[in-house]
Amino acid sequence: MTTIDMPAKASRPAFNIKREGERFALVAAWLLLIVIFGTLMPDSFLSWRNFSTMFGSQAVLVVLTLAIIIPLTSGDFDLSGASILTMSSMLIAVLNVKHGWSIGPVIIVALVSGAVIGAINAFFVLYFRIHSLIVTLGVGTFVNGMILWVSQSQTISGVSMTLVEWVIINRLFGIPLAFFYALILAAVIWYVLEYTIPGRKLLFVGRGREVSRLNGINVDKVRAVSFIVSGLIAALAGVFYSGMTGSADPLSGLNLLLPAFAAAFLGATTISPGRFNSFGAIISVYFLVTGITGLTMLGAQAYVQNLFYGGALVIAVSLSQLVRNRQPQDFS
Amino acid sequence: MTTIDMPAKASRPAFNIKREGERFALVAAWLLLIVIFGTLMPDSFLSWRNFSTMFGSQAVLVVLTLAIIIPLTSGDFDLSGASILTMSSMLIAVLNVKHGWSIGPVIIVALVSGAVIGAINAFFVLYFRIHSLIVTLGVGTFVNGMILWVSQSQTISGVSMTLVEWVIINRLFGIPLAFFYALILAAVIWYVLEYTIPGRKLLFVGRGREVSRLNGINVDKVRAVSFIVSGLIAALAGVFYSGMTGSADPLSGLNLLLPAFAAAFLGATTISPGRFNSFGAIISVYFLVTGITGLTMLGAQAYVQNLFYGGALVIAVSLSQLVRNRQPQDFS
Amino acid sequence: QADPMADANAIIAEHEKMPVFDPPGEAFDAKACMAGKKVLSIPISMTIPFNVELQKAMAKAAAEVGFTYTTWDNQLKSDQWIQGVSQAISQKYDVLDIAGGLNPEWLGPQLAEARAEGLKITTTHFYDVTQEQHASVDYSGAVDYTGAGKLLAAWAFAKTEGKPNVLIVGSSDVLPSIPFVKSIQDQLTALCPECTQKHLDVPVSEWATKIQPGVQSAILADPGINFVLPIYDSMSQFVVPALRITGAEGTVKIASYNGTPFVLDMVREGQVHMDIGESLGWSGYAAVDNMMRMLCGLPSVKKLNSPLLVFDEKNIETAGVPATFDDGYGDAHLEGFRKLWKLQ
Amino acid sequence: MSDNAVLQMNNIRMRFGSHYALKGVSLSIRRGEVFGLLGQNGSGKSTMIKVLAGFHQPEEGSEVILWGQKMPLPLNQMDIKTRGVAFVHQHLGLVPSLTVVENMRVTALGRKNPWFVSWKSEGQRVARLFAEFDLAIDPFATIAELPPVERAFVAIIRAFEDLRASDAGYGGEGILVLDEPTPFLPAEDVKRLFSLIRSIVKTGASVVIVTHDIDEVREITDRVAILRDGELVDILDTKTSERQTILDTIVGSRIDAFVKTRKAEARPAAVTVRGVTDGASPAFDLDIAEGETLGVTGLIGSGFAALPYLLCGARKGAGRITLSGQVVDLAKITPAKAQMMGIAFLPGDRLGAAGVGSLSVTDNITLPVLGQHLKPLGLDRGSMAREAARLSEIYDVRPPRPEMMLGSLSGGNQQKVLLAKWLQIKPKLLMLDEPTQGVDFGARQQIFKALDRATAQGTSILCASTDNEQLEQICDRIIVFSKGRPVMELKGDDITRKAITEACFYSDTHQAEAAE
Ligand SMILES: Nc1ncnc2c1ncn2[C@@H]1O[C@H](COP(=O)(O)OP(=O)(O)OP(=O)(O)O)[C@@H](O)[C@H]1O
Ligand SMILES: Nc1ncnc2c1ncn2[C@@H]1O[C@H](COP(=O)(O)OP(=O)(O)OP(=O)(O)O)[C@@H](O)[C@H]1O
Ligand SMILES: [Mg+2]
Ligand SMILES: [Mg+2]
Repeated sequence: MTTIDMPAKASRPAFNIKREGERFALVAAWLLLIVIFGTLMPDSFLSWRNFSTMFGSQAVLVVLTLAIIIPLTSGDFDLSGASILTMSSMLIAVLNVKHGWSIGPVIIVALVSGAVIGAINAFFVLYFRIHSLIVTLGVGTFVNGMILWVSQSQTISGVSMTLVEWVIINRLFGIPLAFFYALILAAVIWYVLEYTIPGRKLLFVGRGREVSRLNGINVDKVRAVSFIVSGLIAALAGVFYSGMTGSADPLSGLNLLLPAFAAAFLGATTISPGRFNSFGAIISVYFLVTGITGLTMLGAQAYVQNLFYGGALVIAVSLSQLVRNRQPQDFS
Repeated sequence: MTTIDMPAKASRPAFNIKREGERFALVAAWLLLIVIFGTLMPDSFLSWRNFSTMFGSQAVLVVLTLAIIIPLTSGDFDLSGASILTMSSMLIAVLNVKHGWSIGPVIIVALVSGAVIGAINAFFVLYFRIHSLIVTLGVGTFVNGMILWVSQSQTISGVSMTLVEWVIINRLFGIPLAFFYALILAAVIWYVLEYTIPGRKLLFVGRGREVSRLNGINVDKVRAVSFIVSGLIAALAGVFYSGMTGSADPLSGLNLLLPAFAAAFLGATTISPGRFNSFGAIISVYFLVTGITGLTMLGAQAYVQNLFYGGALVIAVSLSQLVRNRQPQDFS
Repeated sequence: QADPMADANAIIAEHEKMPVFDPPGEAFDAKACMAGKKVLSIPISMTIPFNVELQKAMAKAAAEVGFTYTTWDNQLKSDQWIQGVSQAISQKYDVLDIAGGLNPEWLGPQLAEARAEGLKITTTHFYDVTQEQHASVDYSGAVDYTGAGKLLAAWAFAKTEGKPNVLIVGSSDVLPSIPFVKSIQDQLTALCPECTQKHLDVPVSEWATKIQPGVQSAILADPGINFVLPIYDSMSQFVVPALRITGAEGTVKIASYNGTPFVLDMVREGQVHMDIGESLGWSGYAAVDNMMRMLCGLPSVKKLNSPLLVFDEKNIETAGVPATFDDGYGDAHLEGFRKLWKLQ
Repeated sequence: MSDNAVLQMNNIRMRFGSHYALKGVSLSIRRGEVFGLLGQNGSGKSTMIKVLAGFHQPEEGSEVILWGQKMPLPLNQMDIKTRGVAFVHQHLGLVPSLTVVENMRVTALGRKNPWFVSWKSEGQRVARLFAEFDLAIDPFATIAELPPVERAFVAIIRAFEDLRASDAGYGGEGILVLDEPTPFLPAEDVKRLFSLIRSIVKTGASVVIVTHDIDEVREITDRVAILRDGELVDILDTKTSERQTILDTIVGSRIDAFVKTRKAEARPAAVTVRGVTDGASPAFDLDIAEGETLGVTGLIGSGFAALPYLLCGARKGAGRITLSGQVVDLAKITPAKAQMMGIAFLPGDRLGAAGVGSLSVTDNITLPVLGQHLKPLGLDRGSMAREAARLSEIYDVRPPRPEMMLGSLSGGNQQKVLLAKWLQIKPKLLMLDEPTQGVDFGARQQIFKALDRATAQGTSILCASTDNEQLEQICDRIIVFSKGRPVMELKGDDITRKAITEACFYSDTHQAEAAE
């Protein structure tokens, strides 16, 4: 056994067609959808306005998906994300509209509320050692009750135009700023998960709690931080939500829960297959919404949207599994 | 190597106060709730009519929870259960009311539809090796689309009174028959999981896929059967649903998804702690509904129900964790 | 003090006769001023039968007049609504209609943008006649929920020989529910100040899980309840099982509003005592009428011209077997609107 | 092919992806023999066994002939089992969170009615079965509660019972296949296992056994087949073959056993441990010198195995540890704190506690040194990959492709990776728990050399093991435990395999006498 010089083959094979195929299958499917709808409706579908609206209006879902990716990476489910989003947007509306607070402090309160709910999740999961699924389901339901109470079940409109402007009215290349915020956040999360030590620790904790503990990672701290950050980002999604609509209602945000999970899991089949990853999540969101938008523009009935959504989800994942020879997906 | 007498420790200590405490903590919490509300409202709450109403009206949720317990035991999530339920009740309404089929064949068609959807879940999960969460989410959404299409987005009323009678009008001890069906089903599932080899194989597969395969268990078959049986039971829940309401609408059954998961996980802390179990699920459902009913009778507003539901869920599990010294819950 | 029973019966009688067409304003040449115009309507969700039928009627009316009418199919998702507004702007529509329960406040910034691009905004079948429309809206086809509320209260009073004990099932997250419930409450109080009434408030998304247990609990807590008034009749499918399971079916009656076909079927089968119908065919025409008035420079109508009609065991067969959204009201409106729009 | 072959496997070809794990291997097992299957890590032994078990489906053209009858492909797992082939797989194949009786019964043969099981009477039956083998394992204990030896016994007895319940079992025949059953077992249990095997063979059954322990091979087997890179190299008659011949055939070239030059001179203690206890057994003290390799051993259950876990805070305990002047309370120490002090610990459970199987070798190996790869712009993935490749090369990880998942390496190579992970940080104290369990002869020597180089650079090593050969090869000093505390110390030339074995037993009986 001698120390020898670096062998050339130690660095990755430069290009692996199969692996790249796996990574970009969903992107290809997305482009295909665009081509199809573009051919059918060259004027309306291919307009920049259509794309910019699509990009802008999905920013909320993207951010929520990013929020749940973090605990998913560290091995926990967070079903309270949509409730936190709604709570945050409702707090903004109530404090800003009803109590006349200025928007800056209101946003801070909203973000803090998200972090606090995340901390509550973390407390129950970690102190009592309860499965995250049941804790976040319970806490989420509790938060839903709080929202109804805070809002008296009412929609509150008239949220500060400053917020609205900075979220959806001001644009870059015609796309509302919200999209770029989501993009920046995705890049930050990507960077943190891939290129920082805390990000690596998160991944290790998700893949092996006991291994991580024995390797000197403070597992409870990592999981707690991941819940809190997830709450914070979900609350940020709520800020965008109220900026997007200029209002808050106690319920519609809750519908984003399942789409966010769908996007997170679909996203884990692309870009960095086998890992929950932020750009994969973005692509999943836009892949699905492109299909829905195209169908709506074609005048398809509501049920066709469900058929597409469910069908596309399953088929997209199936195809990506075919590309990787149907190796089981392993997120743990 | 000599044959010696049976060692004394081979049979477990007959009675272990801690273990029994753990097993019956939730039952105690339930009784406590009854005592509290009974003291506050001795006449209305403690009436047999109130209890028979509670027992009868939650039978659908109980059956749906039993449906998802089966794949949970074998290590899979089934998010399509509520969609199957809705599909089944819609098929009953459409075929019975619109097409005038008699109720017997209609029920069979509904049950078959559930089994078929379960088989589709199984196909994608097992053939393509996709995570069950994403498959059942996708298939569930697809089925929702099918429901909208079949029903033309309409609520259909006027389902055969024979069904309604056998579900909710005919009674035993004043309790609608639906409750007893659910009870019988729970007993059957309990028996199969606890006292038969196929049941134990299910558990084995849930706890260790590779190990089960090494031991000669046909893991794919077991998982496929568990999806199909789950679909079948969810469809049965749909039969009860249309018997309960005498009608079917394309959306409202879907709201039962999260409550069913909550009950399944809460139920896994009681009776047979650490394992998803049918009587635990029943007790969870009735524990939660007792609280809600009591609060509603006291005149609490709608949001209080959410607060109770979420809070009780988390606190009940926390208490049961305290009893067992906060050992982590391990469902795998 | 007048006789409350007479008052109640008067209110009921007024809505039991076959509706007649009552022109909502002056006649105008719709074809002329609508030529080349485009209307896009965003309903709250096309998974709600009510919206599906309303949209059908509006599309039919538009086809008669001959202008472009598009429905933005969606499923209760805010991003889809936003996309719809964007579509209206980019495809140069003239009118953006927010229909069937969608609250314009949920689309504040988007509607502002649409307006800035020159679109006119209308709401259809959303506000109650007593409510102010939101600043972002030009014309509203307001609905007489208050009138329906009075009618429900009168019905409960009259059919219990003046001793109503009422459970109102409301849903205050839907904006017009608030004046609707209030008008029931006020009318009941006016008719019978000492009578008991209770309000069960259930948000729309929780109807399926909360109405049935809520009604059950209320009935068990107060066995004297003799009328349940779900303000939207789709709630009935959860009220009926609650009555059945508590053994109150028959003694506790249901009266409601909307004229949804499956509930009319339930009236025919005796499960629901009365349903206030509102012809969606009629409403659709009335909504289009109001929209065209806006484009033709005429003043808005105060109240959507779509009469309320009582359906009970006496006249339920006229609604069709199985019932439809449109039968039983006669077709005075078709004739009437065609004349009004100078189509014939 | 011999005519009294009970099992023939002809031209077995098995492919994973593009890689052939078995390239046409043919074997035949005779009636009543003990047949050894040898080879380096990853040579295809387990794959061969899993093909026989019907777990892996071999390629067309492969043939399995059992009792003279050709088995149709794909092989049916239950079919193989009912015909009297019973398996103890490499990692035992038990579900840790379920009870012994559940593990014993779920797939067992010979049950009359699968639709009713009385767990109580099954438990009694299982207890009686254990009693037959002189074991007192609670049938209702979960597997996770059992020590590794008892787990191994559960798996072995389960296979044994399968054999008895199978069709072949009536005639007293059958084939028992054991894939590395011994690494969990201390010497005296290996003896018991072997006497069990001999008694099975006497009834006419055959046994196939995989092991890396050459002495075990020589003791128990009649013939051995040697695999290398998925090919059959040779079949040797054990009685007539030299120990070294077998070893050399396995490796393919001559490999000498690593011989340590023991450091006998007294050196100052680098690590002092005072009053360490797990709370149940009496407290004791311990010193390790700089560069010293201290072995701790004893019978299973004697408490030596817990020591490394206590010292790094992986398990709750009490006491004090002093390391380069720093004194730390063992009640408060955590793995993170221990690591900061320069203590590294490599647990025995490779994929459950030491490394993450679903992450790459690079990710695993760089975990403790991420700080070194932190550039202003974040982690330098390139340098991480290069470093991992460098370490793979140094520690001879095969294949040297650090982008592979750790879990897809063979056990021995996983161990090399995990050892490299800790050795690169040059810990002051390296603690090992069964460091070469299931590792082949050649790889063991490589690991030993790597450990020796570390001690030369000043690392102290604490090695907990029941593998006497390993202890003899690497330790400067050995402490033998009994009943939770150290009872004997072996040093210098006293350290021999025999002496260690004797010490384990002697100290146990001696203590028992003293207690009386
Ligand atoms: N599930 C699998 N997928 C892909 N390759 C595999 C798989 N199992 C085994 N292999 C490959 O098959 C080859 C032989 O592995 P096998 O497990 O048979 O080795 P072994 O001889 O049992 O080694 P050891 O002595 O370490 O137990 C290895 O090189 C490995 O790469
Ligand atoms: N899932 C897998 N994917 C790819 N290769 C694998 C996989 N599993 C095993 N291998 C390959 O199979 C070979 C043998 O693996 P295995 O674990 O069977 O070795 P082993 O002989 O049991 O080794 P050890 O004695 O060290 O435990 C390794 O070289 C490894 O690369
Ligand atoms: Mg092996
Ligand atoms: Mg191995």
